[in-house]
Amino acid sequence: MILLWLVLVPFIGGLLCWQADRWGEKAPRWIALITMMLVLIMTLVLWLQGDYQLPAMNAGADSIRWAMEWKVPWIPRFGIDVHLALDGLSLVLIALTGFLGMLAVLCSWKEIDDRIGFFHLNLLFILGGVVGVFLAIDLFLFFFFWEMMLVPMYFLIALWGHSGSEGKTRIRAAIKFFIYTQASGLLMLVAILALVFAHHANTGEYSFSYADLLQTPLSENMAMVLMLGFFIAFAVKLPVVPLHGWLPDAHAQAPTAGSVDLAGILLKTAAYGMLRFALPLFPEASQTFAPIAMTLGLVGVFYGAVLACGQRDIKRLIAYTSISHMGFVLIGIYSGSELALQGVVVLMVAHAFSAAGLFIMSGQLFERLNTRDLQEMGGLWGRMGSLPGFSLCFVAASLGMPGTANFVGEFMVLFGTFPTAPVVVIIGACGMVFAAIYSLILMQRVYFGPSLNDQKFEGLDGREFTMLLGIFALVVLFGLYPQPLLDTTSAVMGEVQGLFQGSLPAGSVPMSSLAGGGQ
Amino acid sequence: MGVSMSYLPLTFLLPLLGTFILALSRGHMSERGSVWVGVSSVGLAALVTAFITIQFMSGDQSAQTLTLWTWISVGNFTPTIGLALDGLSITMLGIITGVGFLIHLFAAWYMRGEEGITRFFAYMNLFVFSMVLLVLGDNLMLLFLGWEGVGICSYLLIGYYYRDSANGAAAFKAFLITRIGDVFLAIGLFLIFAELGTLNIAAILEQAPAHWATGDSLVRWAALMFLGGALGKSAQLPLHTWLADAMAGPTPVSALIHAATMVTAGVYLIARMHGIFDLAPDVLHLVGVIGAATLLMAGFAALAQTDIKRILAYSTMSQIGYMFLALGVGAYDSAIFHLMTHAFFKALLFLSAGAVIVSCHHEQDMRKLGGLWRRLPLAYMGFIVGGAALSALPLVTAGFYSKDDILWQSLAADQKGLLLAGLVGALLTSLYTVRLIIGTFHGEMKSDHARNAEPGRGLQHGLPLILLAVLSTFIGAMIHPPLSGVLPASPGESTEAGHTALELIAAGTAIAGIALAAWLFLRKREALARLVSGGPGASLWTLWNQAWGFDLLFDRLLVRPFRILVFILRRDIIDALFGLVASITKGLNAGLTRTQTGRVRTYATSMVLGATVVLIFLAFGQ
Amino acid sequence: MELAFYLSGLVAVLATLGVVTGTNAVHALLYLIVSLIAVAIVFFALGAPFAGALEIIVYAGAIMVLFVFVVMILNLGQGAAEQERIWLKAQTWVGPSILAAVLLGVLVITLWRGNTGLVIEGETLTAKAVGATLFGPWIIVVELAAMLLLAALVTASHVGRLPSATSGEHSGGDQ
Amino acid sequence: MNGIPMEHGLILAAILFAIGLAGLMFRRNMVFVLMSLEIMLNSAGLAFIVAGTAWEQPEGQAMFLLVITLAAAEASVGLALLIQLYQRFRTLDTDAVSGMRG
Amino acid sequence: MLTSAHMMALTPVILVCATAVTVMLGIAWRRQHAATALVSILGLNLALVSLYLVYSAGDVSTPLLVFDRLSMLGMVLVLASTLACLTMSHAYLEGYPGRKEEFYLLMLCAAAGGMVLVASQHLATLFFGLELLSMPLYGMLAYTYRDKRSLESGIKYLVLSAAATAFLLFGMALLYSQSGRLDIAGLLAGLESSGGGAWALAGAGLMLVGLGFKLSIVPFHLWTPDVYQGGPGPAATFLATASKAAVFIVLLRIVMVAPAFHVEWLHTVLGGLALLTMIVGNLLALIQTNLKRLLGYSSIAHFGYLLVALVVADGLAVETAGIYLITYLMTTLGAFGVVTLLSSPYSGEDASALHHYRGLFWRRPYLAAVLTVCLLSLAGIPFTAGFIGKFYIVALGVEAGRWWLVGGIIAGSVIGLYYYLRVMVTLYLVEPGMRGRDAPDNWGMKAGGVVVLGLALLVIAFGVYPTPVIDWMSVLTSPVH
Repeated sequence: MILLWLVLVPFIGGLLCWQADRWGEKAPRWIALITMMLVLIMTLVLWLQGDYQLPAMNAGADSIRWAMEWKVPWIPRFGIDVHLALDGLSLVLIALTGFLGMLAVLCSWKEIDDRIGFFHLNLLFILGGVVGVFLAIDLFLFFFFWEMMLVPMYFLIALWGHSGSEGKTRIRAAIKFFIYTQASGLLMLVAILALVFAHHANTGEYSFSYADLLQTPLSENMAMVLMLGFFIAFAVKLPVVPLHGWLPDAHAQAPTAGSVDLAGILLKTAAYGMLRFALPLFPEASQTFAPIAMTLGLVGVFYGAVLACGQRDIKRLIAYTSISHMGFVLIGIYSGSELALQGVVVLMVAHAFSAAGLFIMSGQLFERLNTRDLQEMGGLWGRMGSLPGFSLCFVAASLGMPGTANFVGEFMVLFGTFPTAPVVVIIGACGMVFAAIYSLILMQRVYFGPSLNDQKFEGLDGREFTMLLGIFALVVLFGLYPQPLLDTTSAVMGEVQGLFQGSLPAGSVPMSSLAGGGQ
Repeated sequence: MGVSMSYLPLTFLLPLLGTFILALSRGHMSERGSVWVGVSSVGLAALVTAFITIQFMSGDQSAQTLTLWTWISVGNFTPTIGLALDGLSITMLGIITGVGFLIHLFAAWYMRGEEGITRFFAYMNLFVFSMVLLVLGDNLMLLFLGWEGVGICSYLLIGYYYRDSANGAAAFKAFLITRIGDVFLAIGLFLIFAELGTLNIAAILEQAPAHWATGDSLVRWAALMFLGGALGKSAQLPLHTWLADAMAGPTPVSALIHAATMVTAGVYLIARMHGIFDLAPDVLHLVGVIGAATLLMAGFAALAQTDIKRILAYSTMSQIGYMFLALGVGAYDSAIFHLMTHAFFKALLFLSAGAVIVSCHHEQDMRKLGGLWRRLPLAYMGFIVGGAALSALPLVTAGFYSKDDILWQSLAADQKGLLLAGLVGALLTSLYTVRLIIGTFHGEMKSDHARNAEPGRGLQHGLPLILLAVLSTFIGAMIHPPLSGVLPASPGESTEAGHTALELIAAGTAIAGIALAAWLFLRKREALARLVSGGPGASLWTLWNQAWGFDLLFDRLLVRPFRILVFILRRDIIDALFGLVASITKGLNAGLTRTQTGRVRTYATSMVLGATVVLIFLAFGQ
Repeated sequence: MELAFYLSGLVAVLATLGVVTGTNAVHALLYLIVSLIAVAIVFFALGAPFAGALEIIVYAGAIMVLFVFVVMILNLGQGAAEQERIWLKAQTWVGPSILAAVLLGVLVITLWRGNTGLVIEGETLTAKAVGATLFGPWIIVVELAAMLLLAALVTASHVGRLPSATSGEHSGGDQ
Repeated sequence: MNGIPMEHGLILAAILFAIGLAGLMFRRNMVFVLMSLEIMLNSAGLAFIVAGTAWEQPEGQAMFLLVITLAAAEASVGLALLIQLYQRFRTLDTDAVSGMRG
Repeated sequence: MLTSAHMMALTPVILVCATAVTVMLGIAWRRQHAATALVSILGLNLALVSLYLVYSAGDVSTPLLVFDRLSMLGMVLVLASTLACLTMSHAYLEGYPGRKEEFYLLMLCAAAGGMVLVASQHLATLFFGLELLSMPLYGMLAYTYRDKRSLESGIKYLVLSAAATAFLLFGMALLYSQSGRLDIAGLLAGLESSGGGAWALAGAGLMLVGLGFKLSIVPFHLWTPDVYQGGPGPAATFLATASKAAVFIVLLRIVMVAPAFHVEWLHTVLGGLALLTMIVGNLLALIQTNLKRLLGYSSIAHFGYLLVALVVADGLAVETAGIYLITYLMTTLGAFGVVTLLSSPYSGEDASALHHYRGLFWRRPYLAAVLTVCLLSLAGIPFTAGFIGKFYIVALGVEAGRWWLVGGIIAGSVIGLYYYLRVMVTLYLVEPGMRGRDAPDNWGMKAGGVVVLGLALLVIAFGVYPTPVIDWMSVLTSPVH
């Protein structure tokens, strides 16, 4: 039942916020904050109470075990249930959602000054949708939430966004975001339905249940096509490079809270989807597809990095770095080793923090400078209190500085992938250099160099300082002691890996290609 | 575990604490407070180090480890936050905290009155923290943590004077080029882990010989990757170009990071991973060759510089080249020994240069200085002692002992080519050192900055210079790093044939170089000036001044293509392709909208058209 | 009988052509009446005298009179015919005519190909039979026809009011 | 010769239908448009009669009756609209009634 | 000929007709707007209730009409839509200076036509139901004829609809010629025994033209936006909902009971039209700035999706069509309802230009929220009924393996998103100097407001918990009991 509440609380809170608008400006903010805190606390309580280190099961669908489950029939006609379940992976991501939700509320405390109630309604609805995505294991329900979170996000960008440079309006960005994700989502719907009908043809029963569908035997081609349906949906959201077009616009034009949510959580739903659905449902097809996916990941790493270097808009820059980072996530997911998969989890969490930090930072810069154009910045170092210091910290995190969680994640992915795909890892490691380039360009352009004037700006107030310090503390904490995270998700990842590797042709060739190259 | 081990974490926690205090002060701390925190944290760390060293030396000197916690544990991937103490790391630790403390102290004088001194000490402390972790880490992950940490601190400190974009660019370049090296190191890590299943250094050194035969291609790759990492960090060919630019930072930074400690991390790494390199002799040889090449290249480049710090920077490259040379011939302990003495005298030289620079109102162009020896006696002393050690003046300087050792080891390893390079390098060293001292301290004062030079005062100024000067003499050479059990035996240990002769030759080279230089720069100044003002001499000067044109090469080869790529892609071409879809849709819309004429006739016609098509399909379709 | 059919068919076609190509509304209406009567003769020829009679009475009689009436009310005058001539330029009618011809062609080919072989004997179907059908099983349709006519009536009375009536509307009540 | 082949009757109806269609498509005067519509409806009625007599069933004529009813209703409403059209636009040109487009 | 069972089954239709007559008599006696509306609503409600009785009495079949589950479904849809339209008409016509009452009369007649149409199993009733449905619509569309646009839409619809009827009739005649039967079942049986036939195929094609026109299927769609835009709000709403639903149901019946129509080519043609319709409809709406036109285009597109059910005509098809129709009706009624409530015939043209709606949310939050929900539903976003509908359609396409159509649905939906979102965001944009809450407008008191709000709630409720409707639908669309 608590799972249901996890989903419902943000929605209820959102409606309350909307209505609370009439009681003054502060009311919606506080309600939203408390709501997200509630979610976070519930998650943490679950974390402390539950045991997520279930022994990894031998591959096979019947072995799926959830730490917690809640199920009521919804549309019996098609065997659709409201079926929520929690395991380590979803727990971690929900906790992340709660935390970043609080951040999003906090960072819009001053930025948003009109239509506050409605703003928080949208914000909380997004978060509710995301929690739903992380909990739903009925494919219909999953899709339901998957699509559901788009609308409020759309509003967030379209109504409270900033008009971008070069004639890119926020509405255009919002529509682009929506169309990309919705179009790909429909592909997923088709894939889900095809899977369901395949199951129906097989057993004579309709079911959207994850556990049932895991066992659906599919022809090789069919599995590949359906896998692609899922993959494309997730690839758009992740985003994987040829399908990334919405992201820079959306990020750049969204309000800070939107960017934080977008980068911090929404992108993670894609990785979650791949881990939860695309891989386990179609292990063989995924296995076959893995080289392509990893190549796409690599392309993303470099394409994002190169484009980040060419941006003038600070938020666009950060957006492209997200693309680059998500390339590593993709590589990790399709490497199929437990180490890499665990690395993906850490990387997701880490990226959520670092990107959130960077976006909050750029939001604060915007509040002070009223511009996001890098060319209008420069020489700000000594003039902004501790903001530059924090920027530095998050830049360091984003370039994968050891000691930050990003490093742990990235390196675990690379370590884990190396035995299966050394070439990919070697090329991917070069991405570290590019990461350095774009990260430092950010520092360089904003804080270094001659300043345009000597105006002093307000330093960080207590709220901002606490917020940034909190994020950075977490970045460092998980950078130096990610074990709690890893323990929580190890069972899940072990299972994913089991399913994935179970389909691996025997006698894979780990190092031979590199060794061969060395002769 | 000895008592000392439990104190070991203090060596890096204290500087870290300093960083925290300074960083969280949010700029409210007074200059005095910042200095106190910044200096004392390293000072205390140095004390702890001294205590540990005494304990260690009085014990059996065996390696000890301390695992604080398991960093990550997934399957067999279990890097720890674990420290290992042995002769090598304690040597490095001593250098870092000891020399580091002196430099911090000097910096308190050097940086007085600067904006953001809190920031400066925060970075410096963070640097010490990272560097200590680098040398203490018992596994490669932790080493990598320190490795990257020092990199970012170096970046920050080079770019400390952030208002000048050139400084920023220099910092950027430094970070980027070392990062390229880091990528190699990282790949080395992946390779090692994939093959050996561990990242623990001791375990690696233990398992490697069993896992690989000597010369196995994979171990060669691993060694190469480590070498790549070392090259970047230690500014060796071809990843050396950043170091000269790195002089943009405050001079204490150059002393600490770009002379004494960080740049020698590559040497440390190779020495640390000797087990891997021993399995790949050709890579080890490559190390020596690169070292030799670098020392020559940098020697010539140093000859043609006018900025005193750049001369020192190239001299640093050159001296690290010696260390690599030593590593290349398998004389690991000689390399470390030279690393240590170099830390002393190069720190001395840099600090003295710093004294000159501050005294002369941040003028560091040799052509605008001169005749300062009377005004700045302490700095002059520092330059004389440091310079002597650098040019390895026989017997009295520490540099003589260490460099001589390297030359001897290369002879003993029968590497004649490397030996020759070393000797030529020695000659060059003497030449540029004397040129530097004469240019700065003798002749007439060439600018108002020099004429108005104010000598530094105070303990903070004097103590580090004097202490380092003492350590740069033969006294410093009497410190023998306890490396015997850690590193394999040097080739020179088994034989003594020809040692004396070589010592004589080396001493002769150094003295001859000094004499030649004195003659050239004191007597033949005009002739030299004429030589470089035109003809082939000028081209050679330019070539050396540009350090053989590597910067230009990289610019053409890498930077420009990258810039062009960025420029081409900046509008996101792939996204634009998707925009095409939108345009097509819009076009279709425009076309279709034109059918909505609003006229009944048109509508009726379309109906009839539709009906006709449907009928044709139905009538003739099947 | 066949002769009547083909002849009156031909007349119907020609007269109809006259309708759609005519420029004078009244003339066109007269052509239409001719056409309708010709069709009525076709009905007689086919053996549906009841339908033929209705055709003449209702179609050619009532409906066409309505048309004439309206045309008279509007009193379009000579300019209208001129206007029609201008509108009826070749470029206006060629396209649609070709289209209609194509459609016709397709229809004719289909009709020809799908020949069922049924032949109309000309056996007379009396009004009685029709009435029995209509007021037997089809009674509902007849009722519906009443509704339809009611709707048409209401519509016509509402929409077709003349300006005088419209202006009267402003003062409120009518009826 | 006994009787008329059914397709002949239908072809006659088709010809009339097509002529009506053509008129509908190229006439601009609303009166003619309405007349064209009447022609089309009439041709459909003719087709019913043809089919009904061919099958010797009264239903064809019953359908014709319905068609004729419809034609009458259609004509009355159409003419009412025509009058109103003339009132509002002072023309019978259907092309003029194209305020809404795009 | 008519037994009491027949009479019983006919009660709903009779009730509606009787209401119409009562209204007519009322008009003749004394014009009273509110009373007329009340009587009409009462009559329709009675008809709805009687419908339940008829349903529980079981299937009844007269020679021309059949009262089975499908017709029950159709009648419910028609009656409910008519009710909604009527309620909105009251709000809409309240300020109309001319004669208001005829509108109700016409709408009731049309509703009766729709009911007959959905129950027809004979070409005569099909044809006449359709005409009874269309004929009053001419009047309704041109009702506010002093507005040139209203008149224009009336004329356009009359001319084109009559032409479509001619096609339909000619098609029927051809079918009749081929088979000699007019009742649909017999006709199809006859065709089957004769093995199809070119005439029948051509006839079917021509009928398709006629019915396709009413459903505004491309390329017979051109009239739709003009007529929707020009017609008075309630008339356009009726046209978009009740009229289309009834026509679709009858098509559904034909296709469902027609084994002879399982001619592959007919399905291919139908499929092609469906594809064309969904794409073209959406494309046309892309940059439309008039909300009513936009809804018109959107309804074109939606019937493109719905056609998939006819193309597949198997498995889940009927259920899908039913579900989709319901979602479409709810949503369209809501959307048009808001437009209608914001319009008034005596302030000239209906408020349908998009700029009227700029910042609506900050003036009339509830109406804007309703419109938002409806637009989301039209776009097929989860939490709304539209999503369930789209889910069904896609499921159907996937089940039947009609990948082209599925692709078309996806492409169409994506294009559709663009304009729905564009409209939606307009509602929330702030104009400078515009703040504050709901305008002091007691719209909530009016029945129209309640209806649209209720519709929006229904849309959401159905989107969140569709089970009851799905169950109901699977009963209604299951083969005859």
